[in-house]
Amino acid sequence: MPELDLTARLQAVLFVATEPLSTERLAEATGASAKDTLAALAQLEVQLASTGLRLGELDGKYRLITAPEAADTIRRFLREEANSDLSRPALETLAIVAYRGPLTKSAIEAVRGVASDTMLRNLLSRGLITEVGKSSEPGRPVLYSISQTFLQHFGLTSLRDLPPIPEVATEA
Amino acid sequence: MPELDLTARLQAVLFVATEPLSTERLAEATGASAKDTLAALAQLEVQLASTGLRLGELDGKYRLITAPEAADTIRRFLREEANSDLSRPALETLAIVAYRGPLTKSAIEAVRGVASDTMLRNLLSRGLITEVGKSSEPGRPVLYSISQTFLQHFGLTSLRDLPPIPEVATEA
Amino acid sequence: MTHTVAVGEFEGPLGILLDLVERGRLEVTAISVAEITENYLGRIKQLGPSSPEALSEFLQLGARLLYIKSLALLPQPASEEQTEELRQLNLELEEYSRLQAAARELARRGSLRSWHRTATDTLPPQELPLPKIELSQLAEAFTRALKRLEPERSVGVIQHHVSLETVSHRIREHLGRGSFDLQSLLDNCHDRLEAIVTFLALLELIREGAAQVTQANQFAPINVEPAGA
Repeated sequence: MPELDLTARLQAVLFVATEPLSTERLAEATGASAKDTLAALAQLEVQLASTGLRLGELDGKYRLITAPEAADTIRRFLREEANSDLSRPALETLAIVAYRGPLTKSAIEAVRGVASDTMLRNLLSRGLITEVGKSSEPGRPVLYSISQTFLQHFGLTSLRDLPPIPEVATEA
Repeated sequence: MPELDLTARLQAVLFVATEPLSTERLAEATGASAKDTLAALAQLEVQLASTGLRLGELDGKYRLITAPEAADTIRRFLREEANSDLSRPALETLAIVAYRGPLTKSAIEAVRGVASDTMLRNLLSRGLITEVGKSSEPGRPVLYSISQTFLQHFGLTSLRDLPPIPEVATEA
Repeated sequence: MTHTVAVGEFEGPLGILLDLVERGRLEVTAISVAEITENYLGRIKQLGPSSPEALSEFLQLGARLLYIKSLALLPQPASEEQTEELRQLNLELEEYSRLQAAARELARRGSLRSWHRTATDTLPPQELPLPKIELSQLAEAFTRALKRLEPERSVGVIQHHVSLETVSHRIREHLGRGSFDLQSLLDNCHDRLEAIVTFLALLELIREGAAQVTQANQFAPINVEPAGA
């Protein structure tokens, strides 16, 4: 049986993995060096470009996902409705965490000007945001960041795909 | 955003499917004719040839599988994953399935308060839980139960032999 | 002049303010605080008793606007403090407005989505290593999960509600009996929230011309009396 190259073996491992994998974990699984693994991941990303799959990445962890352009087809297959389930305040909170995160609950509330406990609990339970550690502020409050689920929800492959924050001047 | 060709959209559908799919089902999801679907599947098979994935076919039903040449890498990876320590959330999910199973994903999430599909896939992959049928609820969701392997490992003949749960202390 | 401001569920006071400012209807210094407050309180009433946090957050912003406005009303030219307060509030509004635009961008991506695989691969049982856990750990984990399910004790329930109308009515009653010290009015408030509402109500009465305040000299007690007394 012909040998598979590292890129192909990485793809196979990512296919069976149940969660996003770090470069270290991928290197360990394939017996390759971290440097070769990174190079092969970059190659995989290029190879996948015209296919139905993409290489999703967040915080140095990788996962195979479907191409965002295939969303309509997959919705039809899964008989799912388009994303209309996020309220305006939920989108607002997600935008704050995406563009200004990681940040604490009180930092989120400072921007929104409204208590956000229920909202954060709701977004956490849906996996759209995650706790990523504690702030060094007094009381060591929890820091929130967006998750891989968030990226997938909006058809983003990595944070690089997040559109730049619009510059809207308030006319006062 | 550029349109994806039929081959790519078929690949995306096969990727999210949980069971092998017939040509009819694939044609329905992509909105293509049966003839075009078959041609695109043949093209997908060619495209995948040098990658880590293959198009598996049995009795006219298709699914994505890992390349046979990657079998050793995959086996080692799955064994290492199964051998890694159970995280606290994973242990909790396992406990809920043990004491309350068979139950559905949404019933587990109702207890845990967080999205649990990654956790369930992790436990399934480790062979600690299994799918034991479908609930009669709308949508017929999958029911999960503790695996035979798990019971045998602990020398249990049935779930009734699980240690009793201490009374939950009620705080005034 | 009546502003009808639609407030979405959980939408904060900054949203309202931004809305008003963006429509160019007014500058921060021109805002009739009492009007917006009444508008918002009406909305809170509709939401029911579930949003005491929203109410207190709004009153905090209301108090800030009042402060800025009070600085503007002072006879001397715009103080440094006032300019700084206004600059700060404008910065916050800008940031909020920018993130609102970002949220709209995200909403526009609503039709796009990526899925991960949900089918799961496993090895035959004999090839899989056994879990390194004890049965007692399983029981503990389950107990922990059950404990979390217990209803949380309700904390921070607001004991009483204060409405602008009630407080306003109370002050009118006081005024009917003659003049009084502002401090005594504030001393009778149960909490800061009520004090803020009381202060707002008093300002509104002064604006309406129903009350006036006098102060003998700086830091002397502030006397509230019926207008024209």
